[in-house]
Amino acid sequence: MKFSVTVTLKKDVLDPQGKVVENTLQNIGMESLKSVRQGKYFEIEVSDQDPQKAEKKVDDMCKKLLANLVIEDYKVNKI
Amino acid sequence: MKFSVTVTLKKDVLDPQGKVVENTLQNIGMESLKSVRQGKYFEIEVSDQDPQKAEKKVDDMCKKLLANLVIEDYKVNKI
Amino acid sequence: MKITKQVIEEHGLKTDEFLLIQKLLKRDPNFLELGIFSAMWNEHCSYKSSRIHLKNLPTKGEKVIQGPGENAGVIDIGDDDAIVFKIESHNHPSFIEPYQGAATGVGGILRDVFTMGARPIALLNSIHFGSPNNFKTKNLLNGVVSGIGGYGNSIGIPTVAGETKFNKTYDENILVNAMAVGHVKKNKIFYSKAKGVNKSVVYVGSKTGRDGIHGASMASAEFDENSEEKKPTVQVGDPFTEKLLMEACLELMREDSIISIQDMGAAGLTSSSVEMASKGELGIELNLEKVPCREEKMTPYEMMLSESQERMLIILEDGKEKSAKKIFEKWDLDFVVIGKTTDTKKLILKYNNKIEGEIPISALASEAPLYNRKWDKKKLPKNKIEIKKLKKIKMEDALIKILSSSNHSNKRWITEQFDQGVMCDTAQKSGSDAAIIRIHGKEKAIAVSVDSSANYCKAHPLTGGKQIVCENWRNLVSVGAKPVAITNCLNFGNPEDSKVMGEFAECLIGIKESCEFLNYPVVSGNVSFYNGTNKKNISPTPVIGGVGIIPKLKKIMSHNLKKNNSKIILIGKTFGHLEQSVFFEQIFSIYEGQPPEVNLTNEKNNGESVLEIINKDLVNSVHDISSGGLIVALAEMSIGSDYGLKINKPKKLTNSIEYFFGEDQGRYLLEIDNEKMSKVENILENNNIYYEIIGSTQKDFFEVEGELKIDTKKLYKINNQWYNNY
Amino acid sequence: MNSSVIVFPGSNCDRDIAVALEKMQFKNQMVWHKETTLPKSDLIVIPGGFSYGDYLRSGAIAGKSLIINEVIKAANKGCLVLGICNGFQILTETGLLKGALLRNKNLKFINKDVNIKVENNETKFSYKYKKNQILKINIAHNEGNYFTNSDHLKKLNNENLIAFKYCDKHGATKEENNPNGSLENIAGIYNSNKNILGMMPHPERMIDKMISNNDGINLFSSLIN
Ligand SMILES: Nc1ncnc2c1ncn2[C@@H]1O[C@H](COP(=O)(O)OP(=O)(O)O)[C@@H](O)[C@H]1O
Ligand SMILES: [Mg+2]
Repeated sequence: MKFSVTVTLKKDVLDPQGKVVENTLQNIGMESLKSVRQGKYFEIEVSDQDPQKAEKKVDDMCKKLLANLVIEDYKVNKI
Repeated sequence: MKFSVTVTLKKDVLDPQGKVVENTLQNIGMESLKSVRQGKYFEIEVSDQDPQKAEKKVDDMCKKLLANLVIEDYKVNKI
Repeated sequence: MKITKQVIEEHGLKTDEFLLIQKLLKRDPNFLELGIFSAMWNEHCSYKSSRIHLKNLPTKGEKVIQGPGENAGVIDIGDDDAIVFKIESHNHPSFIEPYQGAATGVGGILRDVFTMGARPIALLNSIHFGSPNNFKTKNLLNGVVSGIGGYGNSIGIPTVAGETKFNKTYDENILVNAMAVGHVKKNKIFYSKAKGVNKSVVYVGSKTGRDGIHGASMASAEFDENSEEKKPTVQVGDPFTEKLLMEACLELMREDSIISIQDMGAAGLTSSSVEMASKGELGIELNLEKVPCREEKMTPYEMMLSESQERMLIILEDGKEKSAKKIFEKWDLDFVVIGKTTDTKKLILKYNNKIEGEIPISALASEAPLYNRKWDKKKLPKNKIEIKKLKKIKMEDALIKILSSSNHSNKRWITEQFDQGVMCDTAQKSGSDAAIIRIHGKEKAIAVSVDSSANYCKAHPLTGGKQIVCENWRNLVSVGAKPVAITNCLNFGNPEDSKVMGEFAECLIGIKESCEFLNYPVVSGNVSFYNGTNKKNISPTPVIGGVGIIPKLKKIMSHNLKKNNSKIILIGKTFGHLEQSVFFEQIFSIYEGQPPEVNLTNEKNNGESVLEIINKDLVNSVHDISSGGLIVALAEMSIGSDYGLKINKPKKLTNSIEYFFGEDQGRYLLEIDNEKMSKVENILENNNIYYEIIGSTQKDFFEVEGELKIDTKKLYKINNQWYNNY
Repeated sequence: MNSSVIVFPGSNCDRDIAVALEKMQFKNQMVWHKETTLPKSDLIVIPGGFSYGDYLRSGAIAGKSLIINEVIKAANKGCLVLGICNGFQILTETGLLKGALLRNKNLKFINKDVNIKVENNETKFSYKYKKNQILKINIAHNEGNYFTNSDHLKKLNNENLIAFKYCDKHGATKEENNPNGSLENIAGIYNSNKNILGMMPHPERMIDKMISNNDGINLFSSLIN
């Protein structure tokens, strides 16, 4: 079973990386661009059969390692 | 209009980060874990009204800046 | 898999080369064997176009422990200490993927050094980009700089020196050369020559993936329906694994387990196994199913040609497998016995006990093609260019233009992205004539520098070749080091073009002459041909990396002015040679003419006298004069310090532009305390050295009598703005 | 005084700190991350470098290692703990220090000598310095941009838990002297008990005049007594 996880900086945490990407995109002529936020993406495969259990496990991984909850939020999706 | 973009390393390209994350998760007791690949995630907002045009633009951003097609693939999704 | 003409071509082999393969094998090669030949016979591994020229270089010397032919050169620095160093190019990968290309370049050269048992203590680089106006340049610059830093910083080896240049000749082909320097105990040096039959051949490090497999194989039938996914790719560096590999290898080297060791660089498993066997005049047999693989269903062809990073091949003494394995397990690295040495003098490749390939080692090494390619001699351009407009130029404007240009701006933007201080032995960092690294726990130190002058080499390769060696020598002298030996990275265009080959041959003659005269042997190096696109070759760009010794580090010699009201001495004759100068390039966009003449006798005498003055502790600061001439060198001395200068009007030459911007060779600037002047003058007179006292230091202003007077703070600003505005 | 330096795969300032500790007469031991017990130590140092290549987030993976549990136990019992650079990042990842170290605001690795000011000289780490003394110390990091929530920031200020701040050569803590975007120019902080110090600058690089300067020495000489 495969899941995707996205980890993004919390709203009140400055995202200089996203900002730079945003500026660069505007500089190369993407005028209609309004904003960019950057984060991390994971594709995680687990061998569990039960979707609920599996998702719980991935959620656990996020809490324990993948995201630093002081500064980051995360989302898990089955794919 | 908002899009999410995920940029991941091509299948055969070494993903040292994903590997280390995978090992660590296994070490802290996530036995059913099969594999982890790590990539980048972007949330992009554009002011275009036409969804097709907007998506085309985001696709353009990926090609021009967000992904290096020599080693990376990308996916765009409307959110 | 049928070996068609197309397949042969795609492997970069010429028709007569294929005929030679058939002759050597006495049959047709199979696909795997063809791949191996193509990897071993390409320019990169075989040096087929360069070997006959390289062999003329002086490679021996009192202090040389190991010259070219090993993973890196080794020199003796006294007591039981030795220094291991080499430079290597990673030009093409860096153009395609600047971050990873540069990073893996650093990784590769580090392995060459620690393979020999040395702990790396310094990294240097020489990077050349196209014109800043080229839309690709900025991205390439960013990527390369962060790639070099990303690898070096992470592994914990200081990046202490380098050079960065912009020139439109590199618009479609940047240069990324990386140099590594290591320290080893003389009795603990490891070599790649295999010894003994039936010894275990061990694979250690990362797993093998489909990275960088010879592009030629792409269209071949082995890449079938899902070929899109199997496409070979640029290698990705993993500095973390490299750090582990380095520590594990150095740990294993403390024991007596290793017979020989070789990193897997270009052409990976193929070249490392062939090299070890060839040097030991042995055979080698590999069981490819044992190779640790990262991907599923990898073929022998892919395994043998993969250029995955962070891997090594080791031949172990009998009975040491267990203890060695334990070390690699501690560091979480693969350790697998994948074969053994044999007396067959053949490379035998088995997969699940079936022989997949069998090639005599000699066919891959000693009998590989060797070319004496046609080359054209370059004539010294004769006519001196007359510039009537010279008088109209305001010196201040010209100076400001040069100091604020991409090539002469302060490189802090770059060097601050490199960890220069880790290991706590960097006594002098980037930004000086040469970096100084103390030998850990000792009083002695080494000095290191890399240099190139593509414009000079293009104008007249022989003079250019001579000049860079001298410039490099001068840089080491300027920090008080006795130059010992060099490594070189020869970046040239297409060797099949007789003009390019001429540039190559003549640069090497120049390098050889200087090295011989200065007793400055070549102990390692690398050749990179085919730099260029669409028949447009880059300007010849040999890069010299030099190492010198400071037996006792008592005082750090730098070029920053130290005191108020001390004297400035200019050593060496000034003729005012402006052709090929930065001044002509920047102010008049003139690119013709001949480079300044190199007088080796003066070069040597001047340098040795400067060393004598430094060693007797008579001087506050020293700077050599190079591109930009006297005025730029003076400005640089002031910019890094709290002091300005007051320079007299030149006495002899009427034209001050020629005097201040000319790029005559063999010159140094010294800052001397008034009370030490007589002693210094005595030395110079005794040694028959031409010198002039040209001015003195002062507060706040950089001044040339009757020409210009600039606030030193302004000068600093001018020199520091380019990168921030780019 | 007994000190222990924890070594993770990828640590690369471990030798540097060991040299400094030994020079200052500590009896030092190196402790591999797979160990499950700590030798007797009065001071535990988590050195700089790139533990686990800084993959995922700097310090995150080292924060899950076996030995870290022992470090946490010892710290909670009052043992002195010093985290430098990557060590500081690891301490925040384990929760021993609050907050997080984000990427430098210019998104680049920064290596240079910077001025920092001793904000609190009444701790076991700093009493050999004068209050507001200005030190010149080398920084070398990618993620040194200290961030924390406003409650904790208040607490840091109220309880005098800020160890060092980036400043100019006269001690002014202006934005232009903030190399990495750190909140209030913070370069190092203590926990409430002041037995744990995390700092981005590298004092171990400043103990030898031939190489740099001596501004780091008083940190170690404070600790040795
Ligand atoms: N320009 C050169 N001058 C002197 N020696 C050279 C030069 N180029 C290559 N060599 C030597 O040839 C050998 C093979 O070089 P290379 O293929 O770059 O090594 P590696 O296999 O480690 O990548 C090395 O010992 C190197 O020092
Ligand atoms: Mg090698």
